[in-house]
Amino acid sequence: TDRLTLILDWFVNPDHATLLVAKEMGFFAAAGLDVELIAPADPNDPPKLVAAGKADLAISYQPQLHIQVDQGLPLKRIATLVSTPLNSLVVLRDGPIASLADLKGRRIGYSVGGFEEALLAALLAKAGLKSSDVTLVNVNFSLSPALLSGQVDAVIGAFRNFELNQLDIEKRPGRAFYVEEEGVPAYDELIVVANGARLADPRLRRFVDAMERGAQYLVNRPAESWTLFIKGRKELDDELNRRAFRDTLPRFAHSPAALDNRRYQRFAEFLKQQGLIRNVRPVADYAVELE
Amino acid sequence: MAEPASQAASAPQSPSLTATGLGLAYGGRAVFQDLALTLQGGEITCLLGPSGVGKSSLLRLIAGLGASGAVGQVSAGDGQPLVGRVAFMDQRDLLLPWLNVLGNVTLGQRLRGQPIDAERALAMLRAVGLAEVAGLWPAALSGGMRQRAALARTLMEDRPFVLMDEPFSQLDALTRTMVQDLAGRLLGGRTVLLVTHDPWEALKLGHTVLVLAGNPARLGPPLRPPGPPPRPPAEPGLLALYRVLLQRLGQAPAP
Amino acid sequence: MAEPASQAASAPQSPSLTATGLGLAYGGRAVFQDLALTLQGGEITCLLGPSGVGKSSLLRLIAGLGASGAVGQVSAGDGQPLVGRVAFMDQRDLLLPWLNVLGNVTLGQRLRGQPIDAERALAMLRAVGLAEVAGLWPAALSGGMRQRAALARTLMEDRPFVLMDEPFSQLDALTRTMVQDLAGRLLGGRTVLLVTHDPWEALKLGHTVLVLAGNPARLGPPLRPPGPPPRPPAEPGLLALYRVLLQRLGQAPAP
Amino acid sequence: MIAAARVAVIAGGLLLGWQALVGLLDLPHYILPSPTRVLRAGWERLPLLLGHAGVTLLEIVLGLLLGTLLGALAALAMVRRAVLRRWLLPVVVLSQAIPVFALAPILVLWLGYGLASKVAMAVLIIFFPVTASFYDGLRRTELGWLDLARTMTAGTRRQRWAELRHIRLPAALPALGSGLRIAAAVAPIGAVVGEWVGSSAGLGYLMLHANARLQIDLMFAALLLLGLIAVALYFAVDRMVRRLVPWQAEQALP
Amino acid sequence: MIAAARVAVIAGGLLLGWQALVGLLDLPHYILPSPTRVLRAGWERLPLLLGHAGVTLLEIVLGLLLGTLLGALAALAMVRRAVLRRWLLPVVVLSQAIPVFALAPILVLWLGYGLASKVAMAVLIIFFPVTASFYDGLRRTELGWLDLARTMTAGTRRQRWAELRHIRLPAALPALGSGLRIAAAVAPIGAVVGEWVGSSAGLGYLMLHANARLQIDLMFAALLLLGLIAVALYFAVDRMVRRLVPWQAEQALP
Ligand SMILES: Nc1ncnc2c1ncn2[C@@H]1O[C@H](COP(=O)(O)OP(=O)(O)OP(=O)(O)O)[C@@H](O)[C@H]1O
Ligand SMILES: Nc1ncnc2c1ncn2[C@@H]1O[C@H](COP(=O)(O)OP(=O)(O)OP(=O)(O)O)[C@@H](O)[C@H]1O
Ligand SMILES: [Mg+2]
Ligand SMILES: [Mg+2]
Repeated sequence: TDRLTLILDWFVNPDHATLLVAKEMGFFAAAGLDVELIAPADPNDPPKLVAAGKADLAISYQPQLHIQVDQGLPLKRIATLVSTPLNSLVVLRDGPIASLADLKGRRIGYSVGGFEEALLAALLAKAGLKSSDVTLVNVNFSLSPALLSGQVDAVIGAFRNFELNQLDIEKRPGRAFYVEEEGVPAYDELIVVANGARLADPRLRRFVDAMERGAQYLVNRPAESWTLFIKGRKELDDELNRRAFRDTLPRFAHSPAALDNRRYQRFAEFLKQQGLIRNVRPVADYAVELE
Repeated sequence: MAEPASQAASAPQSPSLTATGLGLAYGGRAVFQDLALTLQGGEITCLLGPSGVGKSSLLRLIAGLGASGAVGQVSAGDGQPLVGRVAFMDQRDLLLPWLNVLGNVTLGQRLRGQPIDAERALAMLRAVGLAEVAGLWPAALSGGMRQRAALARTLMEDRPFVLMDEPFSQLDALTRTMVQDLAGRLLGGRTVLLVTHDPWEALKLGHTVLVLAGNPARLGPPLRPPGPPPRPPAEPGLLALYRVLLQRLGQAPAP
Repeated sequence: MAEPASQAASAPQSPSLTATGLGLAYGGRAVFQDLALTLQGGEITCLLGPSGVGKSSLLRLIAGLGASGAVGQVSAGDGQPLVGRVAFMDQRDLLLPWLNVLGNVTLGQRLRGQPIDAERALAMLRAVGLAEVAGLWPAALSGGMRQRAALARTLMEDRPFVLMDEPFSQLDALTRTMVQDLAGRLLGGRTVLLVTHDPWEALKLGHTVLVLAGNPARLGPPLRPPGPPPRPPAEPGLLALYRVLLQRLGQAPAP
Repeated sequence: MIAAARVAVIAGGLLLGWQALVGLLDLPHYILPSPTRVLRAGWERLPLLLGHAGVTLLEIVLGLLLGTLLGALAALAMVRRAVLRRWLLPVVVLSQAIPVFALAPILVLWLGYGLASKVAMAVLIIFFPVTASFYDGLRRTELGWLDLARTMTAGTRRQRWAELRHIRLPAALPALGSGLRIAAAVAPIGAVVGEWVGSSAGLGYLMLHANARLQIDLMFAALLLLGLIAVALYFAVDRMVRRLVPWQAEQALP
Repeated sequence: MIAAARVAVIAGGLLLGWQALVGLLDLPHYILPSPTRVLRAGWERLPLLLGHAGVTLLEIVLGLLLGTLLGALAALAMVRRAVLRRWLLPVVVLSQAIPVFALAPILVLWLGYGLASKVAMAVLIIFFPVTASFYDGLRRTELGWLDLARTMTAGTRRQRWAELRHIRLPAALPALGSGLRIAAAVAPIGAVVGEWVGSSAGLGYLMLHANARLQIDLMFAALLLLGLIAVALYFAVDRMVRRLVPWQAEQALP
């Protein structure tokens, strides 16, 4: 078997179910791969390390990929893990904000990810507001607590499968404004990136195929999948993860290798328009469908 | 040389001081045991003894600076508590490096939050020959100058009981004579215990001379040289006393 | 009392030492200027002077421990460099608190990485009366005991040139005599400069006696008491020299 | 003048070494950009950098002042009262083990997202070295001085206070100086960590941002500026500390 | 025994105060959970916590050992060589201003995701107080002792070394002790920050993780455990440090 290192975007969580199921079910092993999953503390590091040749693969975000490539990192998307946006703007349901237009003059919390301001700008534009109409506060690690304790009126960068459930569990249900419904082109939230110079590596296609088997298993057998997910990871077995797992199930890419060129092109143009990248380059430069 | 004014110059004579049951032991070895001692009121008592016999320890005990392993009672002849009426001069100069000489000499007033009598302090410094260096840090003084500064600090304290541990040991013959005379005048009427290693000094300055010797150390019977101190060294009869002192000092070899 | 073996006991007499152009100034004020000084080979030279006149500074200069503002040349009579042939005893005892007494006495060997001659060190400690406290920390010693430990450390160094700054100032009369005699014997044949504030001590121990006095300080003409040291105090003619010394000391008042 | 020249040489040397490192190890620019790249980025964004640096500098200075004050007071309190020493010290030690993300929500809840919460976080990091060093210094006073003070103040009511004020405190100033030096060196990172509590300005915020946008050269430009502030602050405090103990002879080191 | 009882009382008092704080201020449990909640969470997940604590403890111990060693060596080097003092000190000060996220990719690139990169980060945090305190101590040697050593070693080739080994070093041990105490207190946070470099085990990892998933009670349980380790470590080092300077008289504090 061949070793393969994959750096996750964050600690192991239900977003990674496809990978964990494939690992636990032995799909990777069947493909002759011994996949090592590593959790970083900073989601910005994994793509850098793949680009530097320190790891084979990394989980990243599509918006980040555009920015990374624009900054000269030799990265290429080879698979999709979660094929819808997860990012959303979340407010408390019993709070003062019923529509995006109510954000005027409000404080909005975010955790620095790199493109939250762009998303927000698009959202605000849809509601006829400008960026200067709101105050942005970096609340770093604590989106939900900041919202719950009234320190901010809304948070951007909240994941709909997580923060909404968190708020629910705390009996202060929230409301999400889904970015793709509010003027932001749809995109793949989580993708797998590889070093562009190493695409010929035969392990990669085997990896993506095993991922696909994991995805299929996941939709077919959600209950068994949950058991596999928490196997040996007891700290993950709680109410929040159970709910998040359920809510993420429909969002996993069923055909991880498939690439929609137009979708990537559209999103690149959006980012260019928001000033986050300097050039819109051909999709083939940074996203491929492996042979 | 100008004489610093002593506030107690016309004060009544200080009471006597009695210490009993004084004892000190380190790790089972007794330095001294059950010593008793009386300092006559208003007089200077000189204490001699071989090096390491326990003179400094005894002085510290009387000053109320007991170590662990030290016992004893000390009381004043007037029945008042001793606390706050003792000036103590250690064998080391113990000048504070962050105060200049004048600051060190006025340390007592500083510590007690009293107004600082710089004039009297300067007069005192002048008397011990340190007027010119009043503004220097102690680190810039020679050994003997440090000792004189410590002496000035002690005399500034102006207290009825004065305990001094080898106050003139680092001074040359002339400076010593000058400073001895000064101390003799300023200490007049006070109850003083002065440790010295120089028998002639003891015979010159002391109303009474005591010798601490032996192991454990014992006090010999008090010697009272004739006439009032300060006595000129040529005084007849002193040589005989000097021989007695030497003989008593030699009773036990230094440890 | 057992005599510690001196490796140089039968060594040839040490060469003389000549210092010229010695000068020292602090902040514009000269302590001394352009002093010249010769120590006769194999002899003990005693240096007297009022407190603060610059004796210690002079000693440090000769020992090669110049301060900023110090100038001068020092050379040995045999033309060899002086470096590494001088033992120096400071006015303070400078015992290291983290070594016990024995450790302090063998400090030189420790520093030079030589094998430690504990036997000789113990003999030396016995000679100065500290055998019993060889294992104690310096903090547990009395002032005089510390000084004797420092003396033992200096004598352990066994060097042709020895510079000592008031080595006996904290000792009682008897211990002092004992230690003086010891030093006199162990220093025989070496070139020694000994600072003291006791004219009698100088007259007892010194082949030559020098007086440093004045402002800036000058050295008086060398005085050579009759006969070889150590001299008994009753030696005729010494009293006259004592008077001369006192008179020279008094040439300038202490600053 | 010589000091300034030396600093310039050091800076030049470091930059050269950095360039060599990048060149020799062939480090990609998104891991460690070359100094030329960083300097160019810094120069282009100078107004932005200086704006954020101003915010951080304010936090550093406030944190250092408050941290020193609190640290010195805690040390004095521990020396004066046995009860405080026994109960406060473990709590103080404990406080050093709390990571920023555990404290951040509480700080923000009480102090908001403004300057206060950042300064509080910085103070938490800065005060400890001051407390620990100063306390050690206060404990290690020469016993002879204390005895002397005791005989001089015996019978008065100000005994303890006088001892502390006139003996222990000045004797502990060199130790306080050591603590202040450490505090000065960690103050910049204290302020940066404070900015993680939640912020919208400051070099730490800028670095987080640049890092997320893969503008690694901008991040290192900010880091460079922070480093400059750190070194300048350290040597300023060092100089001040030397003034604090003017009686202490400077040693001629080889 | 008395010490153990005291620690128990302190712990109880802190927990009570914490409970009171939560109750009085009506703090929501996702900001500061009540101690009962935390203790329950801790008890339920004890094996998990202990497993992660083991990892962190290893990092702490390694970080402390290496940090102390490096710090002491840096201080010694700076005292021995003027050139090092001039050039190393600013670099050392600079190193304290680098936030973990700037360094993490470089560390991972060189040292991988294993123990090494975490320990390296912890060492970076731990070594500075040791260097600074020890260096200060080494500089402040009593000049008389140095003069004495100079006359004793003049003409030999080991002069500098002997002075350092036999005079400066032992004289600086109390200062080194101060530095070690600070190092011990910051070692736990050093290890936690080290775990931010990227890890899949350790209390820092667990805390970040629990925090991100709003398992605040688990996070505080881990924090409590970390605090226990910190306090135990501090007092162990404190005791060791006292042994380091047996000649120093213990002062009777009020
Ligand atoms: N740093 C300094 N600044 C100013 N004056 C200084 C400094 N250091 C020493 N002195 C002066 O130098 C003079 C000589 O001092 P030194 O220690 O040599 O005297 P000494 O003759 O040994 O006196 P003693 O017998 O009291 O030991 C003193 O007057 C002293 O005040
Ligand atoms: N901590 C200690 N442990 C053991 N012995 C000690 C300790 N402290 C003091 N001693 C002993 O107590 C004795 C008395 O010391 P003290 O200082 O009183 O002597 P002294 O008569 O003043 O001598 P000197 O004339 O040399 O100053 C000494 O023999 C000393 O060794
Ligand atoms: Mg004594
Ligand atoms: Mg002198």
